[in-house]
Amino acid sequence: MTAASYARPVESRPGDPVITPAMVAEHGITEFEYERLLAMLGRTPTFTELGVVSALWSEHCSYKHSRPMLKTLPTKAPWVLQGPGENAGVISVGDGWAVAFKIESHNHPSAVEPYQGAATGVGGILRDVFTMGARPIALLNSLRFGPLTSSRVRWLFAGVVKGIGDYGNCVGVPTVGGEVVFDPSYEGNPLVNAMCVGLMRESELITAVASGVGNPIMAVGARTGRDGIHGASFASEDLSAASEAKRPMVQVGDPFTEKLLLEASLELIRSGHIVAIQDMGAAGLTSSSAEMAERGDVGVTIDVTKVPVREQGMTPYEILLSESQERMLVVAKLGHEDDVRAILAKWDLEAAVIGEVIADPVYRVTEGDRVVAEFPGSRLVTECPQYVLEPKESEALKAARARSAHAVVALAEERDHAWTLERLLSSPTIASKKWVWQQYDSTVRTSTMRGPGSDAAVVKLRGTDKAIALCIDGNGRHVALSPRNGGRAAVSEAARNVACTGARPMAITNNLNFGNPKKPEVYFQLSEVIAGIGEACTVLETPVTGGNVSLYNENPQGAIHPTPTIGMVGLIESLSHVTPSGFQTAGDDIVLLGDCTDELGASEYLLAIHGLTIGEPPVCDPKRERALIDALLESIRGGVVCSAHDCSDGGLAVALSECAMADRDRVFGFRVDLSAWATLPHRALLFGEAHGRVVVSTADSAAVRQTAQRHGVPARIIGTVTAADSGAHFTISDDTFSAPMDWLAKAFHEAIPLAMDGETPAEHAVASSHAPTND
Amino acid sequence: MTRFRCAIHIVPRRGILDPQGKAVADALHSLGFADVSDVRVGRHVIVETEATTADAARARITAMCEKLLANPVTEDFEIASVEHA
Amino acid sequence: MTRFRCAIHIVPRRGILDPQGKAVADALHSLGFADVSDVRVGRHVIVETEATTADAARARITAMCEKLLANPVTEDFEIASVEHA
Amino acid sequence: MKAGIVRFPGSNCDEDAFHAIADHLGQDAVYLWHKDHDLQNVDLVILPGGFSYGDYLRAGAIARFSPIMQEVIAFAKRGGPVLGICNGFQIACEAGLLPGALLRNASLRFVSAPARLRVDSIATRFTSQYHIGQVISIPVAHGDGRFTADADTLARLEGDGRVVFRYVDTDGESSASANPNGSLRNIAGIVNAARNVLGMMPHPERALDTTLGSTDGVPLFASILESMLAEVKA
Ligand SMILES: Nc1ncnc2c1ncn2[C@@H]1O[C@H](COP(=O)(O)OP(=O)(O)O)[C@@H](O)[C@H]1O
Ligand SMILES: [Mg+2]
Repeated sequence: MTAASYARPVESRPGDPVITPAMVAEHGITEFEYERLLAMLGRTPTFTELGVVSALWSEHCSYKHSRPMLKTLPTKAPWVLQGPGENAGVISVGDGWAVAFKIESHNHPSAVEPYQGAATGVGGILRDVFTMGARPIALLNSLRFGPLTSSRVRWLFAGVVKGIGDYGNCVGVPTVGGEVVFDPSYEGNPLVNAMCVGLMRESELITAVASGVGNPIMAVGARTGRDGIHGASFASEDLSAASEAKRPMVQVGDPFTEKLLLEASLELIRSGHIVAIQDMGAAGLTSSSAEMAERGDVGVTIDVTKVPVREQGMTPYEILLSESQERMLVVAKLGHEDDVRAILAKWDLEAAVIGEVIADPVYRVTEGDRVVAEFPGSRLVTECPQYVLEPKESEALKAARARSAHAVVALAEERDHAWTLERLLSSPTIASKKWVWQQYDSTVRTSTMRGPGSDAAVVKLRGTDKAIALCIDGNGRHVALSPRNGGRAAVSEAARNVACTGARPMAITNNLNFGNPKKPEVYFQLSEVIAGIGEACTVLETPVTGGNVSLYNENPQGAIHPTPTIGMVGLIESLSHVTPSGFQTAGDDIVLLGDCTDELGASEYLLAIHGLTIGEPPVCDPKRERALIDALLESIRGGVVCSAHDCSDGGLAVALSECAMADRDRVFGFRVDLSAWATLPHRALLFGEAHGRVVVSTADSAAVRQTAQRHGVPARIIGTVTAADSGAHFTISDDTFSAPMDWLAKAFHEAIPLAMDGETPAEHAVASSHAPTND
Repeated sequence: MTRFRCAIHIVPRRGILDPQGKAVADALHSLGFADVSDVRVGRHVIVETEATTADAARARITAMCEKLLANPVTEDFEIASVEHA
Repeated sequence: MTRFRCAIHIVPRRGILDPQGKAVADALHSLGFADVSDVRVGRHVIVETEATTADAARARITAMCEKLLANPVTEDFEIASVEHA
Repeated sequence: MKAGIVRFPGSNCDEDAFHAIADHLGQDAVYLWHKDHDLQNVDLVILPGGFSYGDYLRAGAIARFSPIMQEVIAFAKRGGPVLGICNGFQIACEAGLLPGALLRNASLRFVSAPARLRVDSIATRFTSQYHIGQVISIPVAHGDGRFTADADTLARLEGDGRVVFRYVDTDGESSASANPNGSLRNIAGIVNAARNVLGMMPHPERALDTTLGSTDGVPLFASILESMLAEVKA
């Protein structure tokens, strides 16, 4: 077949539409890009070729606006086994064990069909991890929505949560953590980022690099249908009427088939019958085959008539661009095809030879004997233009940052700080997310030592005395008001969170959720954030092993806050180091590591109480964070830390309250004296979000303070843990206030259930009443 | 006003993956029902509502389907019957 | 052998709590469909199968329902239609 | 003792069950593949949690027809002990090994949380090591856990003391607020008339390790082992 199709010229198929400028534009290809395409081909592309290029040169697959900046990120460390460029990053955790992890976004699909959009997002990230040879052992997710006062937002929220839960629960991978933030900037563009973590023996690592001329290329798993055609380019456009029109192309997930594919893929990888495997994710067969060929610097030829399809009469264009879920592309060893088929058959799945690796450097697609697309080798991937634009900071955001937080006039009620504290605890962004994670199976696989609700999740590595700590963090509000600092802060907060559980931060994956990069203001945010992430990762020695970029998260009303989400993996050397975030024993001292400042800008306080996103965000200094983490870990390993919880949204007052009543079955009280900072504005002291702070409870405060001093970290005893009935008690010299714990706990634990009460549980049926068009 | 019992069929749109239908078809085959060529699983919704006439009831039901009962992204609906309850 | 398209209704047995029906009824009320008095949600299954006659097809479908499609403890089924496909 | 853990394609608590038997109980454990007919002379069969065949139609509806289940059903009829956990409970009901059915949670939401249970029968080979009325904490994680049966069946279950576990509140009362899924009579677990098949929605295999929280599942596995040893002696 190959030999035959060699000589043949590329033909367009009977019935293919003729290429017009309008059609080129409709495929999201600019005139400049089209010129490059013509130059590369030396002729007009066929309709099929146009489709292929539109997918591969889409933002999602080509990273054309971000790749140059991403290249600046630190990616190396002795423990990094696989950095960016593969389906997932991989680090060594010792004893021959390795951890694979990756984050991926499904923002645009979830905005249109929250249940299926979120579900298929989880499916995609699971495949990215098990195609590396790792068994998925944990899932996390990072979500952003508008305010819950909107019925459409409640529908999106309920649907996304159910979609994530139903998929992960069925596959049997525990969802152990994540974050949910509610902010007006996400009203039209919810964010759904999913992270998966897998475990493997170092020796089992496999990559998606095609090799071995003559080796067969096989399509494995579910059949190909007309799902999500152009999903990739869809994810690269502003959400608009245009994408509304693409709704029928939404993909439907099948978690049961995913579970079969997971078991079959791991068995395949261990069997030695294959040389490479990759999931058919965004842009399906096209991107998986082209990327594999490019990585291996070989040619491939694929015959679309050999691809198992779900529907009759599918065109090459459709087969190449279909985003049907639960499919894999495999390069098998020549002669091992039947062994591959046998393994798939054991799991009731199909495998079909659809092409082969060839010597001449071309990417060729045939329909039987007709050549319908042919590109000069890896240039199909490499020729995609990379754009470097002129960054320019938004004047509006500059002005917002310039406004003084201290000039904001306090409400009358605020004279009682307890009122403010209660309001903050019931703000959905701060309030308990139990309503969410009760729908996630977090304990399957019996390895979850700390699940949702902890600063970071802790999953033990069976057969060792070790555990890994996992979290996702990213504060878009801080980033919007100061992008570079915000990039540093996102990484630092993630590192702080894993350290609070007793883990050494090891490496990150990241998801960059931004607006339209062609706008200089957005491009500025992107470049600054990436620089900030790089700075923090260098100082904290947590290299970037991978990630994902989601751009064009905007609608006619405007763009989202620039939102990098950082997925952090930390290593706990001994199970005895695992540390809870909540108070453990009445009578323990409460020590604050780090210092309080008058930084109130960009705080949740300003948003929740005054509806403002203004001011200079707290400055994040990675060197100080590094010292804090080192001091904290030394104390934890010394066995003198009973609990550790970092200060973030809502500041010190909220952090203390969470330590006391985050576990509603085990509520404590506390009595603190903050007079040492009496000169600071009390709002800033109580609710400011200064970085580099951790609330520790301990029976040996002397040891904790000595260790901190040795690392040059401020450490002060601020009070004691008490019994629940004595309530929360604050003293700032002559300014004192207190609150009953059950009142604070009610605010914290019931805010989201109340907001969602009466919301019809998201069957996919109960959908369209809230669809954008009807809003 | 009279009361009508209305039956609605909501089925996955052609071309959209129907994992439930696929699972049932596979099961029927393994149970020996080899003649089964295709299965699709949707929802059968029975709504009892007051209306002045059958046509009025039908119109209301159509509105309910468009606003709530059927997912316009993935499903088609059909009003199977409108009868006096 | 000819091909038949058969439609089956599987509904929760009366007296058994139907939370889905209740949720949909509540949602309809909150959307202003005040006239709705009752909602039941069941499954609508479409099976395409080969058979010699319509009666033969009907017999096969009944067997499928009894064996697999409906749960005798909690559900009732009804063959709504058997048509040439 | 040798325990067989049935492995359906969509089982996902099979490894946890294996781990419970092999590592916590120190007994032999083998997997029983759903396409096989060989029970490998096991003394105990565990139907683990998961989504057997996707469970899109009805939890357990398809699993009951698998080759291995024909052997498990025969094994149970011979009096062999069978423990059905979560999806295993659903399958046991569909297969007619236990009465009733497990329907969609009344909340229509999946529920994953530690559940407080009261042990209402210790006259079973699975619960002899608890004491009657003991309140224990064991995780639940399911979307279809609402136990339902007709009035006669319920009366029989209660009358014969076959309701083994019930969802209860902090005072040990089977209140509505303590019921995570809307099960009739707050029923969390039952045995068959011959008392050799136990079905329960909570996951005892997830409650065996202090570092993971509760160890209240330990007596259940200890009871099984004890009853085996007793049989061997007799
Ligand atoms: N923000 C980022 N930082 C570092 N690497 C990234 C980032 N975004 C994407 N990458 C890398 O680019 C490669 C392609 O991205 P990926 O999301 O895997 O494509 P796809 O969505 O097709 O799976 C991956 O190796 C990924 O790790
Ligand atoms: Mg990928």
